[in-house]
Amino acid sequence: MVHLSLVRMIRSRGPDRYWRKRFYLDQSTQYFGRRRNCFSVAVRAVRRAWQNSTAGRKKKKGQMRRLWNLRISAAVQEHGLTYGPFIGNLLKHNIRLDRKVLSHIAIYEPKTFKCLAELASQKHKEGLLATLAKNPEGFLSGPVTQDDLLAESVRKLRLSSNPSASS
Amino acid sequence: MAAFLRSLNAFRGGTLCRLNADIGKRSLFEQSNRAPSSMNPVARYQHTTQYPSVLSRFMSTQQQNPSLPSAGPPNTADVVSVVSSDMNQGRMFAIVYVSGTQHKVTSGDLILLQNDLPADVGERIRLEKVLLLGGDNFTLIGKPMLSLDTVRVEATVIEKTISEKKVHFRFKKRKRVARYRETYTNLTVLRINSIEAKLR
Amino acid sequence: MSSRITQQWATFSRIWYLIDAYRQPPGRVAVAISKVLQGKHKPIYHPLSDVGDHVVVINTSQVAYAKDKWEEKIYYHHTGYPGGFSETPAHEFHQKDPTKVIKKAVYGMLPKDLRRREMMRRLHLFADHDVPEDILANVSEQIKPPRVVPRALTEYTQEELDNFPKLWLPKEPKY
Amino acid sequence: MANRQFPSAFLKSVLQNGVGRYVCQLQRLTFQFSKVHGTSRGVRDYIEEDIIDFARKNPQVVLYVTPHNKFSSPRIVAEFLNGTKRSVQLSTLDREEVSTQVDLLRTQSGNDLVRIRRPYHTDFPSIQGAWHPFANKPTNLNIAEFPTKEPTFAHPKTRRWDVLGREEMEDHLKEVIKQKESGS
Repeated sequence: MVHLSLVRMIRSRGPDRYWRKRFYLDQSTQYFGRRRNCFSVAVRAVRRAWQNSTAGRKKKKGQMRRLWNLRISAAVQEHGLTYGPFIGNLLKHNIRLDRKVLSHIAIYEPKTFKCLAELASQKHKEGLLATLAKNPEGFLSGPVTQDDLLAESVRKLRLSSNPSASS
Repeated sequence: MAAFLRSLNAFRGGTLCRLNADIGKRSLFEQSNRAPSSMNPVARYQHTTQYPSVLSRFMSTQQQNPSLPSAGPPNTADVVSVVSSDMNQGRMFAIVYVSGTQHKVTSGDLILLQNDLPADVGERIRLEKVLLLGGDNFTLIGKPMLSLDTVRVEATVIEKTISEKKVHFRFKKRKRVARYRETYTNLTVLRINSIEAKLR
Repeated sequence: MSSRITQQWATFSRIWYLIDAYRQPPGRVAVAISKVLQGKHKPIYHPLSDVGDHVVVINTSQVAYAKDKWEEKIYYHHTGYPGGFSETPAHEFHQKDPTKVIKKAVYGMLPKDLRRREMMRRLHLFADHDVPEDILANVSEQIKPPRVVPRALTEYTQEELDNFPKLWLPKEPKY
Repeated sequence: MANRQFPSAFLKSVLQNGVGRYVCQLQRLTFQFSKVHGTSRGVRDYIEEDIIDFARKNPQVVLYVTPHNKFSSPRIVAEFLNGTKRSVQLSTLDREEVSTQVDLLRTQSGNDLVRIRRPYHTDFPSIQGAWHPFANKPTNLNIAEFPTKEPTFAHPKTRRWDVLGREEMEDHLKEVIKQKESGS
């Protein structure tokens, strides 16, 4: 029930109660069924819509950020790096591009994005080497394979069984 | 962004993806029209070879820039001279920081800012915070910003207006709490006029 | 400027991936597959735009469950009618159809909505390594399997076994 | 609220405004007010004090001042270059509020005040060519036969010894030890 010009043009505009209801019913003109014309249902629907839109404006920011993160993660994996080191090491370079722009670059300017990924991976390696220099014992605890362990234990066995070999 | 991609998605319904979907739908053992990969090794990139402009652009990234010396790591002076000659040759883009948000712009763009800039309409302003400048073959990355001597991004304020009505509504059921407020945010539209760069 | 539409065709084109499930844990294979089917490996990903790729899985009959999962893992099904409940141990389930274990694992990892049917249609499962040529012709890259393929003792040659360094020799059984 | 009840549009400008020079989009302003009603008081004040200044500063805007007793609720009708006609109610506004309303109309372009879907518009979305699935693939895939024994598509390695490689780590450690020895 949409009131066009006639209701608006009459001299005496009717009681306040009528216009208070019209305020809500004007909002529900495109709803379905009783939500459109029946006031007691329409007012609940309209209020719920307002609440959703108020909350949605805040939610949208988080959702967009999550999408950007996912896109950056996908783009950076093509260059052999993961999301965390990429973002962290760009910051160490003092490159302050935000996630919106980074994900945009990943789609529309792939060559530039490749440069950024290379910068980050270079810094990542530097950082790893620096920690390695501080803690050289961490070297052996890392890249140990089954073959390494076997070779190590065979060497020890030989040393213990044949003391002349060590000298 | 999301809306844009969705609109892109609406476009491509008719062509390539349907072609691929049809391949999936057909009997798996049906012989395809496409040549087996052993005969033509590039056959699996068929859909890009149909559009040579797109492919050639990316082929060019694989090749070395002929003006760079090929052996050894590039010398800084050489890189600077190559980039200087590349600059102002083709179209460039810049990432500018205006009113709390970053925008990727190129000349002729419109950008919408969510606040009221102190400049009046018709004024030509310079966007001084440039985080990154890029062209087809080079990228200048600011740490965090490029110097004022290097890049000059100019824009014109073409519109200052307000947004559509936004309803802020708080409601608690059975507590007689309902707050209704209508808000409008100030908007400013900028036209990017030029992006100029010079290495010094 | 070339036409923008042709540029989109390249951007949104689907490509085909191959993965070998030989001696791979089904769950970890399914993780790798479901990401590609959803398109989460692309920077243009958006949940509403259908950007997933095709995946061809070979050797699904050779998947390897850890420990005694073939006996312990049970697939439940209910037809919806009284008495329609059925329990099938994994090994029986696998014998009925050797592609079903992977298919069900991937199905459970995809988003539970209308997109799932389209994504599952882009999953091509083969029990062994015999793949029709027209499908193989589409494949443009292979996914690295999540686990390094282990070799059984029977797969080592006698020479390799002899040269293998031994720390101790097992005693001959008395019986 | 984003649905079909509320229209939306993409960012646009009228006739490439601002590419060469800026053209004011407001063409006509009609002040409709009453000489006697109290609701028109702010408008009357504005006309007495400020309207001459406004006219001098903006010679391209045509002003009509139409007092009549039928305009018990005063308003301005603005006409823009693109043909939009927009009226703004001014009842019970004071002089400064009227001034801000007039200034807002002066800076607007006449486009509808609707939700803008993207905060930018560009004719050149990509300078380097947009990403596509083959953009960063290794080129030897062109001649690879499938199934291959060396698959290439994998989640990147994150552990230290995978990123650096054993030889690189050994070399680095040797150098560090050398530097320490020479330093001491």
